[in-house]
Amino acid sequence: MTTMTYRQALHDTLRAEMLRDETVLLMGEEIGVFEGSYKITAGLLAEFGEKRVRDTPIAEEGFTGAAIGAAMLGLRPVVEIMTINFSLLALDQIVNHAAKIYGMFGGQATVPLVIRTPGGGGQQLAATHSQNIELYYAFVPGLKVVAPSTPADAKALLLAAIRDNDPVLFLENLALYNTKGDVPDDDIPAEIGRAAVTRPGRDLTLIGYSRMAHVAAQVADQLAASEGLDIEVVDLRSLRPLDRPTIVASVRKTHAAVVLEDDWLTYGIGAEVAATISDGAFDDLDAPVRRVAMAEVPLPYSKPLETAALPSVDDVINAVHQTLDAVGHRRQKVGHD
Amino acid sequence: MTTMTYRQALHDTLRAEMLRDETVLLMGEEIGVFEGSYKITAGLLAEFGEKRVRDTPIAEEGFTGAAIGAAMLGLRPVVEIMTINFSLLALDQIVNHAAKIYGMFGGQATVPLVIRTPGGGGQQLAATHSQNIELYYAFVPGLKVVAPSTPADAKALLLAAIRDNDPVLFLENLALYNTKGDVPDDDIPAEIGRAAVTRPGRDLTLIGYSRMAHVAAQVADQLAASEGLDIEVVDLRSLRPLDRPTIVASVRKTHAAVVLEDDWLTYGIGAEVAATISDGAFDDLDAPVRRVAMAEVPLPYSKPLETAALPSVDDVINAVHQTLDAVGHRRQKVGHD
Amino acid sequence: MTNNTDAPRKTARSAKTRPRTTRPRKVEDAARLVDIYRQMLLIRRFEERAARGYTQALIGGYCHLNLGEEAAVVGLLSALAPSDYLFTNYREHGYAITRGIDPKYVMAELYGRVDGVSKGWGGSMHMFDVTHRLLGGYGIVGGQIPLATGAALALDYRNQPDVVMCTLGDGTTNIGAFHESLNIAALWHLPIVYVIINNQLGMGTTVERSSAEPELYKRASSYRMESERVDGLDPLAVGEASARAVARAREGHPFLLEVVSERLRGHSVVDPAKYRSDEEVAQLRAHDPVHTFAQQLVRDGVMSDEDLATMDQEVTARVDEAAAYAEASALPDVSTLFDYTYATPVANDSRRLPGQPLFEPAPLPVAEDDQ
Amino acid sequence: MTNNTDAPRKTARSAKTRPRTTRPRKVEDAARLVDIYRQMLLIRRFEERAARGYTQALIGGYCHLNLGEEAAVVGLLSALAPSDYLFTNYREHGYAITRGIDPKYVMAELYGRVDGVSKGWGGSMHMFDVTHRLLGGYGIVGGQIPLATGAALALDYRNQPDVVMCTLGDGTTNIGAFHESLNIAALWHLPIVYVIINNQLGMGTTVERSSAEPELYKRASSYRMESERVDGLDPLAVGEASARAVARAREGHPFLLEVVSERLRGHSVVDPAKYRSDEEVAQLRAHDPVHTFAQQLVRDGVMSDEDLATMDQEVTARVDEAAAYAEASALPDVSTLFDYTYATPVANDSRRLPGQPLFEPAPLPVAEDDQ
Ligand SMILES: Cc1ncc(C[n+]2csc(CCOP(=O)(O)OP(=O)(O)O)c2C)c(N)n1
Ligand SMILES: Cc1ncc(C[n+]2csc(CCOP(=O)(O)OP(=O)(O)O)c2C)c(N)n1
Ligand SMILES: [Mg+2]
Ligand SMILES: [Mg+2]
Repeated sequence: MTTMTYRQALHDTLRAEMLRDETVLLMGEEIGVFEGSYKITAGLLAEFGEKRVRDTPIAEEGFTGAAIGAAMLGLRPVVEIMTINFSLLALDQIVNHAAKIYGMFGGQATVPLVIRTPGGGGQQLAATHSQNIELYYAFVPGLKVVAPSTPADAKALLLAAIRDNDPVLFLENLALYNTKGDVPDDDIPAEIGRAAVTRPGRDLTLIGYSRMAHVAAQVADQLAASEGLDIEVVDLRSLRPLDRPTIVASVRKTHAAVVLEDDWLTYGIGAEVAATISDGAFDDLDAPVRRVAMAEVPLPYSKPLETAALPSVDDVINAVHQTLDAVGHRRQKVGHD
Repeated sequence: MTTMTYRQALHDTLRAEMLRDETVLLMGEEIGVFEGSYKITAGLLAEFGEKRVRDTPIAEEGFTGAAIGAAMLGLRPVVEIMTINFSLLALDQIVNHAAKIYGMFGGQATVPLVIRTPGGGGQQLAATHSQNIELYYAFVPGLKVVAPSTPADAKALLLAAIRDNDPVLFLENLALYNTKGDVPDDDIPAEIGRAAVTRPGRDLTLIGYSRMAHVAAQVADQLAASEGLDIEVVDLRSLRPLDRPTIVASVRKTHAAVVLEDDWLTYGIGAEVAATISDGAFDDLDAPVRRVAMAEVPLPYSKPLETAALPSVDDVINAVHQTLDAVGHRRQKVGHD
Repeated sequence: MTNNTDAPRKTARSAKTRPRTTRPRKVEDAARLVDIYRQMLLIRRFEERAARGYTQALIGGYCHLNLGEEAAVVGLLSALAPSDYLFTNYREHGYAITRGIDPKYVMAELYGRVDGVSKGWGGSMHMFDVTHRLLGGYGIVGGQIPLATGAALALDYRNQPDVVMCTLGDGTTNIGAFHESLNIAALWHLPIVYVIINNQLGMGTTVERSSAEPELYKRASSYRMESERVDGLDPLAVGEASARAVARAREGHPFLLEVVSERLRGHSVVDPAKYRSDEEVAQLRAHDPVHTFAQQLVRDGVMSDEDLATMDQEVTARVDEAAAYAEASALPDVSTLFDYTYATPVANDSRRLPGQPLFEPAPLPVAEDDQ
Repeated sequence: MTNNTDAPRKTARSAKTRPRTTRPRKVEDAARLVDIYRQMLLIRRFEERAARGYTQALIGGYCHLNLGEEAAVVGLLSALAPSDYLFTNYREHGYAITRGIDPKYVMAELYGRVDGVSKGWGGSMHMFDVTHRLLGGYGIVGGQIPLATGAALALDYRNQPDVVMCTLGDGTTNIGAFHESLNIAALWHLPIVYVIINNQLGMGTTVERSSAEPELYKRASSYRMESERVDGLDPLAVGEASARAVARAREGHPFLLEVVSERLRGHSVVDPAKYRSDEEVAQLRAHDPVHTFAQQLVRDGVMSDEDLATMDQEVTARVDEAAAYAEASALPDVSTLFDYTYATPVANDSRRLPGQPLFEPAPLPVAEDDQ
């Protein structure tokens, strides 16, 4: 076990996988000489050379597509798209090609590709550089989408993604790169498609992923300390497949849920989570599932507006309180529990 | 009132708007000499000339972006993207530019643009040509998304879209082009952001849009005739904004809902509709909201596989029955109603 | 430092500027010529049969034919070794059979049967055969170009001696992926030949109305890439140009080859091509590459009229056989619908048909009056 | 028909091939020269001040400076009429102030204040001013190119005499939107000048490592478009080239102008640019366009050292004023968050803050024991 940042965990895992398997290569803008916009690939060009660490032209569609083609011939490219916003330019290659090639040709070719890309608002990057559009990938059969929230998961899920034979969108987050945590020294990949109950509890379930799983844990700790609340936290970890059983089992136990997400509310990732709970825990749910998400605007640059538009710890605490109030009233009425 | 096809309604409305307003121009691949892949623009090049009916190179990003730029200077381009699948290539221009320009620059420029594009599976076009990805647009603040299911709505919503000062994604459907209906002879645009209760009922609410609103109406008629069921049908018509009040009011009355959609279930449009109902009609809902959607696979070419993957009338009838069963049992138990 | 192009804006229709192969040709091996003709004829008869199958509703979806491009297809593929890779687009039946895939598997794919090259999952636009190194068949215009470029990258990465050939249409040269990919290939010296099949039309849009530089091979200069234009109605000329291009690619010099060809019918089988004048259609017929090559073989004494007729019978029989095979092949079973979503099985993957509920209905609450 | 390019693969660094303006120049009006220098110096001091503001956390987000590109900016814009349109990218403070927008509004935008050109919604990357016909400021590489092309289409559609200028970086020439847009502009004869600011680097990637044809102006030939390369350190040369290009565009001939320039610092203010050698940095300093032009003015007797110092004081004061103005300007009120989602108000638009529920909590069911 070593304590390190999320960034370091990513870096070290990339390096270890490159050492382990020489079909693993890195491609992306500015990942070599510049060492990556967020320095995840620092030092790797020097260590592995231009063949395995490829600075690409600014051509998201071209180089992502090239990585898909290389994967079809058995390489295991790990592509960095500088931020998820720019991935829109490669979407045709990812959705119409990477996600389709295995099925459309009747299983004759696989695409063992990883696309690493950070989402995240809150850095005053304004409307086009602050989006959380993981939905665009999570929606697509043929893709797998993972979203680690801790350094340990960053490692374990990256190992899993690289060794998987399907295209995996690996969602990082600008706000998590400097967060720290314990990382096992082993070499054990996580299982894609599994959420984790990262904190057991009985009063209410908080569900999040990526940065918002982090916030969920923070709120749960805080409310335990300040109010003695016993909140369960579910970290989705995998957005596609979505681990419905874990989500539903938690809410069947707690009878209440608040879903946290950094994307826009309407049609966001949380919509599916809320719909899933409302369906799978229908008879156990004691209050409507509350969603805390970004305000539905093109995110402004100016700090006060940006802050107001993004979900905060206070917003989550509020939602927890209101949900518990609603639960209390309904329990009184129907004598449930 | 004139009876005509959905195709004819679109064609006639485009023509009428071009006659009314000379800032309206059409752009897209093969819309001129070839008269449109689905012949919506037949005859318009001959009538209006190359200036106003522009055959573009195969360059979805380039010509869609050019239409956005032209709109910024006050033209009202109506772009045709041959099928919604190809719109992925223009997504950066639509999501990062059209949807952002008004907000990102503090309201200084508007983008009065319409993007017409058909979705739809069921034509054996295989995995890349059969997708329903309206979600990608419905998710984005700054865009408006409408999805008419009848010739009358095709006209009224197209009038609204062309006259609106924001970018509007206008979703058509391959399977609807030849359907017929009565179309008013007037010139009255629909109101974007409003769903319609197209059939009132008390037993259950069926909710759909585009082709599936059509299917919903069909099923409601059929079950009224065969079983005397009184089903309410809500046609969403507008996916962004989503008309939550109309949806919720309906389910508060009927206490049960089935949501129909032609896209993939997980994270699809129906997820938000189901989450909305489960939240807004929490105390009135007598059974989980059932969703009928496409199987989560890259759609195969071969007919039996394709048919199995797409939602059918029988699937909907089944879901209605099962939902009513569930309602019955719960009502018996809690003595609701 | 000025790059002035005051060329007249409307250039001649490229058909008229098709490079004519006038240089004297060394005496060809007759057997080879006959074989080339056989391959061209096989495409011709196969495509005609496919068109019929479509009319009979045995084939669905979109169906784009190689009619008029037979010389281009046969010439191009003659320069590839079996270990080389081919990426192409939705207009690819001819490539599939010329690459050596038995026509019966290609026809079975059109019919959506389990014995189809893509097991019925792909259809007309998505032929794929890993043994013949035909890596698709793609329906998104330009979608194959980045993929092919990446395949070439993999070959280079592994120091394999093989090359990639990637075909695309004239209209496709205007899409971003073309630009991004050619730049990458040239930067990284990838072993790839990009081939523009210039049939002079997108769907109904001419090259001149879609490409500001209608001499498409010249676009290579944006990447310091070598390029050439060749007469696509002459299979031998195409074969030679293809061989030159492939040789350069094998040395790590990507190449852009433009093959000026014709499209004898509509864009796809359902397009009546009303936008073409009678005169244009008559001209097309006069240039028909299959007929022209047959006449040449007769003139040069390589085949007699009788030989031609015999071969036509053989080829037609082969195509009929393919159709019979396809019709006899089974349609895929619905139980296989979820077989190809993921190559690595994964927890919580959805395998639900549209009618199935997300959750098995919970044991229904026991009714109160039952208690 | 062969287009052989056996040019050596590694070309000289384009810096070394920057076209030198050696032709004799007619005597310039001294006042104009002084004015050009003032504009260049204003960019210089403004950008230095912006860098400081960033360090002081008064400015957030990404912040890209025009340091080293002053001559290019001033030269380019000198050829535009006020009624012409300008589209640019995220590296655009200099363009905004040179276009005539008061620096205080540009600084206020950087500070995220209501008096900013974009009311604080855009920040450093998204300056927009409809009166000065600066139509953004875009952060997506290449995103501005289709938009600018469409603006030119609108001008042509309405027979307006104005032109569009669209600037982009060297690295941006490799993205699909560049290719698609230039082709469309050339096909449709649109009144637009595309300007490549070739500062020889993307972020840390050189032109040679990103563009297979590093003489970027040559890419115009793919579209039969006219093009030219000019020394971007010489404001007069740039001004003349820009005037030529704008004149052609006004006649309906789109133009590609490459301006070979320098980037004095890192890609953005937070980039220490460690990938540059000391030697390279020293060379950059020696070429500094602002110093060079000042020296030239002194040498030619247009300005004295004292004049230079006075002007520097004036300009610095103006920038200080801008910063003071920005700091005094109000931050936007949270109540305005939903003001700019839609231009045409629409039913059921979401105006919910993250903490607000989707539905006002229904009147809570009355508890049973209250009944
Ligand atoms: C991205 C995209 N846009 C549009 C289409 C529709 N489409 C299919 S083929 C075609 C014309 C292609 O012309 P060309 O490249 O000349 O190839 P050809 O069909 O002539 O062989 C178009 C526009 C598509 N499949 N993909
Ligand atoms: C589509 C997209 N990809 C990547 C980026 C990140 N990015 C911002 S600026 C830049 C380099 C651009 O280089 P160049 O075009 O030479 O312009 P310069 O910054 O040198 O002015 C990159 C890669 C982006 N903003 N958009
Ligand atoms: Mg063509
Ligand atoms: Mg640059």
